[in-house]
Amino acid sequence: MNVQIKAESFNPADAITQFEAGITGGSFGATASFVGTMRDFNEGDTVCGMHLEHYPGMTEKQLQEVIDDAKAQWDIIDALIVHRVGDIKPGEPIVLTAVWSAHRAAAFDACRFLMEALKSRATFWKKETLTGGSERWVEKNTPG
Amino acid sequence: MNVQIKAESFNPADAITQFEAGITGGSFGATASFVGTMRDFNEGDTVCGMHLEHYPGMTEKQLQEVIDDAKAQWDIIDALIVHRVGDIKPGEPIVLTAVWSAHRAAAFDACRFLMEALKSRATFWKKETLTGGSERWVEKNTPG
Amino acid sequence: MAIKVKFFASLREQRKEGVKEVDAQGLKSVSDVWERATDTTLIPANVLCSVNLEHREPHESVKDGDEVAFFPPVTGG
Amino acid sequence: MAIKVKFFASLREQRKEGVKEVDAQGLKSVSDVWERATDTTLIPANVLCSVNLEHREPHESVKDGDEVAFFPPVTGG
Repeated sequence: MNVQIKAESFNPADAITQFEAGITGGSFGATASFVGTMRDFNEGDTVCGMHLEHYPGMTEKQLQEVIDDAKAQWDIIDALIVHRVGDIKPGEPIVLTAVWSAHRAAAFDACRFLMEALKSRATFWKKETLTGGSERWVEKNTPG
Repeated sequence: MNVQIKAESFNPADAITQFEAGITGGSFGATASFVGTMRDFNEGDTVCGMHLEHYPGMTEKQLQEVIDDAKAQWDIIDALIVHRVGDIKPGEPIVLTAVWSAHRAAAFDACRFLMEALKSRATFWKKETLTGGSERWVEKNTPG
Repeated sequence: MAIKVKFFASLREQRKEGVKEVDAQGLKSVSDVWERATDTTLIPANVLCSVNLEHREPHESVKDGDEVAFFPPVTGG
Repeated sequence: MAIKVKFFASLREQRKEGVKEVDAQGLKSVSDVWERATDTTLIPANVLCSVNLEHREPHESVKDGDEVAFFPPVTGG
């Protein structure tokens, strides 16, 4: 599956290894990947936890469209997006994007495109829990 | 170790996992990585194997300089370069570059910089074995 | 003759409701759905809309059986 | 009084030698080392040079005890 929504913590290295097992060895020369991990600080505050909400059905469809757009724009062999939902702790991975291609430029470009496109387009919403237990919805994404 | 030269096949996912274990969890929000894998074709020919030669001492020093340059240029937390030498088969990883940072732009930029810089600067030389057993030194690197 | 309405994230919390159905009778646009579902007239500027899992603007049309959703700016990744 | 000379990759194969020592007496530049080590006068345009693990140009100086290397364009990554 090119798009995977995970309700439990996932291991990006395992996700890449498993997905790559389905791609013909020797066909790709380049793999670019990106992992977004939950930090323990944001906008000057210590963050203890996060809840990630999504729109089941719509979110998966949008992520598949983002991958289709990347395939239309660059000469890539395959691509993977994994995204967490639910309760997340600092240090846990939130998102993984990975691209396999023959040459490195396409992999680098498309992997970055996947991240920027999913951040701006896909229906995910983050709520942070601060020290003391107060909660706040994240109002806008960090710039690239 | 920020720079690792491997005489035997390595697993990029394991190398990232092991290196990341030494970085404080929650401090980084972004990890960008790139893996160069040996393909089974190059310049129109089927390639059965490759030998990678390096200049022990000089190569490691150059790769460390490349990492130091990345650290001077971008706000990154840590970086890793792993590079194979010796006899390599199609489908085996040749090189891994990975960068950890607070925000994604620095990770993407620095990871790509590591790859481009090591390809142009570090003393590695590739010799390909073609079908039939004939060998040829690779004369120049593929463009980015 | 119904339209399913969904609210997400802070909007869901503020409204204390995530899913509801409204009578489709007389509803022509996304705006009309918002008015019937919330008893308020204007969709706030920072509220995004979708119809059947596709982003849509407030003036765009709806029909019986559609799923219409309202949500704040996205913050994934 | 010696300079260690190394050849790599295709250059090593062509010359059928990887490492040798040359008498440092009278050698002032990387070019001088090439001449003594190879019995040829000009460093080919596509041959790169290093002195003590740092890239150097043919006109740059050498001294007793240095390690001087000659190699083709790099093709790693």
